[in-house]
Amino acid sequence: MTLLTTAPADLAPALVPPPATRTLTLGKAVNTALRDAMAADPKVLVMGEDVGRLGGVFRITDGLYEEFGPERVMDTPLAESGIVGTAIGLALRGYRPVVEIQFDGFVFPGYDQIVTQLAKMHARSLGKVRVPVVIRIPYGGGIGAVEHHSESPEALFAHVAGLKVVSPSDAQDAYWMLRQAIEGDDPVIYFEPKRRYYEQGDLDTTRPTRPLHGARVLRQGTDATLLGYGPTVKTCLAAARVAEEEDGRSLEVIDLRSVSPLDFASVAASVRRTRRLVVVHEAPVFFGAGAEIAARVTEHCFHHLEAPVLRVGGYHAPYPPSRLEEDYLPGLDRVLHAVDHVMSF
Amino acid sequence: MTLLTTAPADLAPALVPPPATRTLTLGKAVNTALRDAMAADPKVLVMGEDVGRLGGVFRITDGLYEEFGPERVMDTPLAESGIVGTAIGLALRGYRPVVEIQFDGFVFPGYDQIVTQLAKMHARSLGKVRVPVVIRIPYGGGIGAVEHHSESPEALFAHVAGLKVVSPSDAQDAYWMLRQAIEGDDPVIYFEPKRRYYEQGDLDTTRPTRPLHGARVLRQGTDATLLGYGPTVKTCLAAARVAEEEDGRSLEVIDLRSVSPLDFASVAASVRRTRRLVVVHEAPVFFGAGAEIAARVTEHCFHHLEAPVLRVGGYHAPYPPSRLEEDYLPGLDRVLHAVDHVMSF
Amino acid sequence: MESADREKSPGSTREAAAPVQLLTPDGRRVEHPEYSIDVSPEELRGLYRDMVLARRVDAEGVTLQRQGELALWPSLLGQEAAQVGSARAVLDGDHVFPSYRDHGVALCRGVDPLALLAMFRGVSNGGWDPEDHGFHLYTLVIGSQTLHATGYAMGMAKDGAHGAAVVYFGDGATSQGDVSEAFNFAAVYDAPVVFFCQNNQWAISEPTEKQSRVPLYRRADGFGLPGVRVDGNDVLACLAVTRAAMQRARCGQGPTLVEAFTYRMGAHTTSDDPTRYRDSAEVAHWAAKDPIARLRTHLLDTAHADQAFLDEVDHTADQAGQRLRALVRSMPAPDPHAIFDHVYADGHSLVDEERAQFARYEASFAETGGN
Amino acid sequence: MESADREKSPGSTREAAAPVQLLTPDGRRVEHPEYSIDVSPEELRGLYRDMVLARRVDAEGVTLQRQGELALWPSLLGQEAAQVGSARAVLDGDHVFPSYRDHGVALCRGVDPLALLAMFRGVSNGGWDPEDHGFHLYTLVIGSQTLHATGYAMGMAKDGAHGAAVVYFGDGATSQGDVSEAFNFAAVYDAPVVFFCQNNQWAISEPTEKQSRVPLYRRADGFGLPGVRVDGNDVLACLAVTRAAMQRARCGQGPTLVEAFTYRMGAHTTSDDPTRYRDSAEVAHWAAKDPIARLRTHLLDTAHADQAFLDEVDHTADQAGQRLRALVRSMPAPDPHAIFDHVYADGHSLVDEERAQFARYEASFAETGGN
Ligand SMILES: Cc1ncc(C[n+]2csc(CCOP(=O)(O)OP(=O)(O)O)c2C)c(N)n1
Ligand SMILES: Cc1ncc(C[n+]2csc(CCOP(=O)(O)OP(=O)(O)O)c2C)c(N)n1
Ligand SMILES: [Mg+2]
Ligand SMILES: [Mg+2]
Repeated sequence: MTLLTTAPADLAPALVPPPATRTLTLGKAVNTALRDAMAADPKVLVMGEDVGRLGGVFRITDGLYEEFGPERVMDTPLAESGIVGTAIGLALRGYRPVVEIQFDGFVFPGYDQIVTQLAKMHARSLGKVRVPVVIRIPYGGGIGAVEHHSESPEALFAHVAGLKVVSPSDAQDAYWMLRQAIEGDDPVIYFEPKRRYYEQGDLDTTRPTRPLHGARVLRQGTDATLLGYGPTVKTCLAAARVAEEEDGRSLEVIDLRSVSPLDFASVAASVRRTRRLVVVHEAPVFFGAGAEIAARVTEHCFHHLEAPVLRVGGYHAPYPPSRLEEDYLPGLDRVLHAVDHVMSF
Repeated sequence: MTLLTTAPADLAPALVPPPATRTLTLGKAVNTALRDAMAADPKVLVMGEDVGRLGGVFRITDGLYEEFGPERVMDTPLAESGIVGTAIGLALRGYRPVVEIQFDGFVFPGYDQIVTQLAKMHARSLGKVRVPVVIRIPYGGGIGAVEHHSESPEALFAHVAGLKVVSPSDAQDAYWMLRQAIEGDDPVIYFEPKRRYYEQGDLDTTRPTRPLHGARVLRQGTDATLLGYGPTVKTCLAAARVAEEEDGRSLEVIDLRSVSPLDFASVAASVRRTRRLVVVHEAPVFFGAGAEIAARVTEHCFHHLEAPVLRVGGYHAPYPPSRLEEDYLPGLDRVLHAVDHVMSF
Repeated sequence: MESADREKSPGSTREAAAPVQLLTPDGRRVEHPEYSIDVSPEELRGLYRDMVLARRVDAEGVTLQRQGELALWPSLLGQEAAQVGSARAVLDGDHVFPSYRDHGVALCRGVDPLALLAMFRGVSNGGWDPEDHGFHLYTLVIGSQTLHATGYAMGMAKDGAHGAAVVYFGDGATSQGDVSEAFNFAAVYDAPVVFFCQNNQWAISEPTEKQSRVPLYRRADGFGLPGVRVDGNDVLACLAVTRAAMQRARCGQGPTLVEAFTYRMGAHTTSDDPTRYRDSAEVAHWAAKDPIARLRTHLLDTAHADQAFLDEVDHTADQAGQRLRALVRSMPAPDPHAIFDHVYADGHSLVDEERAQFARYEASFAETGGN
Repeated sequence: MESADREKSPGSTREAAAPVQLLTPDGRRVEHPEYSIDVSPEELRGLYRDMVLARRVDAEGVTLQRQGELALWPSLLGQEAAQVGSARAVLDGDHVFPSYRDHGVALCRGVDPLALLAMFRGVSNGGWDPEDHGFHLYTLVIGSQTLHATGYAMGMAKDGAHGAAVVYFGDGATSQGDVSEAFNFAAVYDAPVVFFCQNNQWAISEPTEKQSRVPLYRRADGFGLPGVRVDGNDVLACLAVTRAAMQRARCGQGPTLVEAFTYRMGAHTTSDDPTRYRDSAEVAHWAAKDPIARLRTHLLDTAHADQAFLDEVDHTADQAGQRLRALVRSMPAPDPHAIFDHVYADGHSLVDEERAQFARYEASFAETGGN
């Protein structure tokens, strides 16, 4: 965790693109991060259902089996508890397993191993044992999928001490955040915004851009702050553009990047400037990340706030059949609606 | 769901004790509710580990095996997923299983069945199927137990649509809330404050006191509201007394009773009067119920609040070994400290 | 690499028994010492009709997906005999717990195929009433329905009902802890449940030997229930073996694991590309064991059916397929407010609140004409 | 009801094989066709010493709990042979994954018993370094350690190490999905792991027949690994069978399930009251099979040890017990700030913040003198 996580502090959007960049999709950036991590450290393993010859149902592990062989790219039996539990054992033996959960809704058979074992083993051993397991979960909706394939369960992990929870929103972060997660010694739940897998972005693999757990101001503004992570960052940026064009509003946009820990200092600094905050995530609002952010921001910025922190997210209902998902997901209009509301206070 | 849940609206603390009351412990009230529910409806089953001859490790099912026999009081194999999964099947067949999870920390092997099956089956069937399973979980700390025996995972259930989450704080509620949960047609996670099992209280079994999901004002006050549920209600009441005696403060105390749904109207009404709120629960504060309550109260009572909603609860750390639990738990002093803080705004 | 051979690979500690077979791949009727069956020509024709219809409806699913009418379709191609044979052993009073590929079972139970197509169109997550046809909702979380079936069967026994539950799952599913727990609960409580495992050789891209070191029907040994392997492409054998197992269950003789040894002829789903992980030779090998062709040959050889019958069956199936296609295409989009329906049976104040919010939000667009 | 008889109850579909035995309950040495063992008198005396020490330390745990010094103690009474016999088959380079009752194994591995007592005192949740003694932390969530052991063993194989993992769990644990998944992963990957199940007949109040319809060693059949039942009160048989299984694993011959058929002589833990659910006759029956008495008789009968030796062992164990008692009583309370230690290896800003808050909060009392 030395080299990668001691990266320079948040640089805000780089003005000049760094030299050795290439353009690729977010999914390909994850793939590249896995390949580079495996090449850099022979202890890094990839395991999960269909990650071998198939390259995973999203092809995120494409080519790794051919390059590193079945000892390092392991097609496992269809059993998430078994996958996470054996990954823990492998980590105890000095490996760095990167587990792929096929879809968000299928992590739950492995939840017990994650929550009672993976999260607590370091503390249980008073620091003697390290369990550097990374669990990659393609998450979120918007791809027209069937039940259990579109969920956003990040709050169910963030509440659990011992886990770190992150989600990248573009190719550069997808690459570096995964590299940093793998290099770190803590268990990390790495949520991949599956509907952004095909978004193109620039990647500079020469050095990490920012620390794994720092938020990132993507756009500066003065009227209100929009905060998203993973798939909703793009929505927030779009909303900020529309709000500027149509209503002349100046919205700041933050990509939270890390749900646990929260880079609360950055969020609070922004809110102290803009005095208004709207949090946008796909997960249900009730007991979601927005609740924690709202409570914390209000506690620490009480006298700076002109309006309550508003939350835009999923409803308290099972993720609906896909023909209804556009109505369920926090899209552009719902975000703009919340902006109107937050400005009306 | 007819008789019991259409109980009169919240009555606030009854001034005269009702006629047919008896005094018993909270644990015994749960036991009595189970017995009465089983006697009233032959479809009610009790299942779990050691619930038979032993009567459960807390003796909550004491005597039921002798009275109703092994067909209705089922010692199951040691497998929480199996217990919940077969309970779902039994419910589909028309039974009303009441599942006992031995301790809070052991619900996780059954989490997948609860979250992906139990919670969603009614919606998945467009209302054709009902799955009236009640899952009883003795929860919380303060009993000097070993690891996994003192946790408060309610937020991990409240975030999930399709589940209801409740927790009684005294014998009367312990009895009636369980009866109502069993009579209702939705899955209910019924959290029993295990360190309050031995608290005495009055029970009137003639009729339910209030609806299952209504909060209850236990003490009226004007300076601030203290909100707890389950084991922290007693702490809140004690704090209110001390604050009155020592600092002349008038604190309102609310027993939330239901975590999902939240009786938000009652909470908001109180906060609009007192203009200050402190939420107290044993679960870790980060992503806990306090976050949701704070976010929601702030959104809806923004201009009424003199101070941010403050939260007192567990730290973002695994529940500590028991010799440290008094430092971890939100005790009287920490609540009073938060009251001082909320009054200082 | 041939699948039958894989079962004898060094990784397997034990040989698999020959699967129960009553109809050879070339359509000859053979006897089995333990499983005899008496089927009338009419029943045989019925089984044939079921299989053809299943295949036709399934093909419609694939086509509709290709045309963008469905989000996804998991094809049963190749598994018609396993599904129809077992489903025809189910009686009124029994209860079926399917997985997500069991369209043939659904059809035999009388479930409207439109409901299945609606599900994969993204219009509902199920929505039929399991009690109408003794056919539970599809379950997508692998293996979890095995416990529901076991619990349901425990309930049947408590009721004193003379019925049994049967649960469908795949070879991959056997690795899930839930499935082992279901075997164990069923054994311990002697529940009237039949575990019907369609071993179609693949769990997406993973062949069976990545799931298990032993032939799957042997899994039962470890839990104390009988396990039997049946030729899953032989509709008669599937019927006979499932019928015997269901009868055992109904008579209080407890659970059975049936492994139907079959083959997934198509992709895992329409999203899958099997050329990435399996040989066309393997597919060709199994094509020669086609379950429908086998029964067709038998029907013709024994003169239990003639070409006219076959043509009529094809025609009927085709009409059903075309009718479905039209219905799917004209299926109305669901009402957005349905998001809030049926989240709870007895209601939930937050759902009510969000439903009202949503309605107001929708109405605001109607007013302003915006979107 | 006698436990051995229970295995032949109508609920069991199959008879259990006679457990491997090398030392009869009356201390006679017998041979077994598959498991022979050559133990020197010195080794025998060592095994005796280990068992006596384990029992003494265990008794200390019970006593200290009664005196309020510990929150809880799960007694191993009756399981000394199973634990010591198997533990003495573990070599350097092997790795043990215990459950929560395996104090005898811990002692054999050289773990300081004070660490165990600290855990049940509520001072830590473990805290020893598993690498020091090849002995992982105790695991309380039933069965989950079987997967850790399997993964660890998979890692050993990847390393090309000549070692094996051995994991301890109870009869009740076999019902957990995790344990089945572990059997399956171990079989599929041919992992060098030994599953050592101490069937002490009870999972708290539930007898084994509530967990399984078949003798537990038969569970292995369903997953394709060898399963063997050993007399768990016979330290030599436990040693021989575990040694053979570990050796198989180390040599790349894969996993084994060993079921040590033994008995929990005491309560489940000090919180339990077994009179509510089991007969004293059953306990008396098993007392006659006491593992320590058996080896003592053998040592005396063969003159491999004399009374002076026995006395010295008792004395040494007693001293160790008394030393422990004193150490436990004087064990300092943990520092409250330890709540925030080791939550993460690389730190977490919220933990830092809460630690600082906590320190300020604590300091506020120091200032005001309040509490
Ligand atoms: C718990 C869970 N994990 C992963 C998946 C993703 N998934 C869907 S189908 C499938 C393979 C299932 O294989 P098998 O059980 O053999 O059934 P088949 O598809 O061959 O009918 C997987 C891994 C899932 N649905 N549920
Ligand atoms: C997942 C889980 N569920 C329940 C428990 C509570 N519990 C502790 S010990 C025990 C019985 C274990 O029996 P067995 O596996 O036979 O081990 P033994 O105690 O007899 O050594 C139970 C149910 C637990 N620790 N973990
Ligand atoms: Mg398959
Ligand atoms: Mg036991």
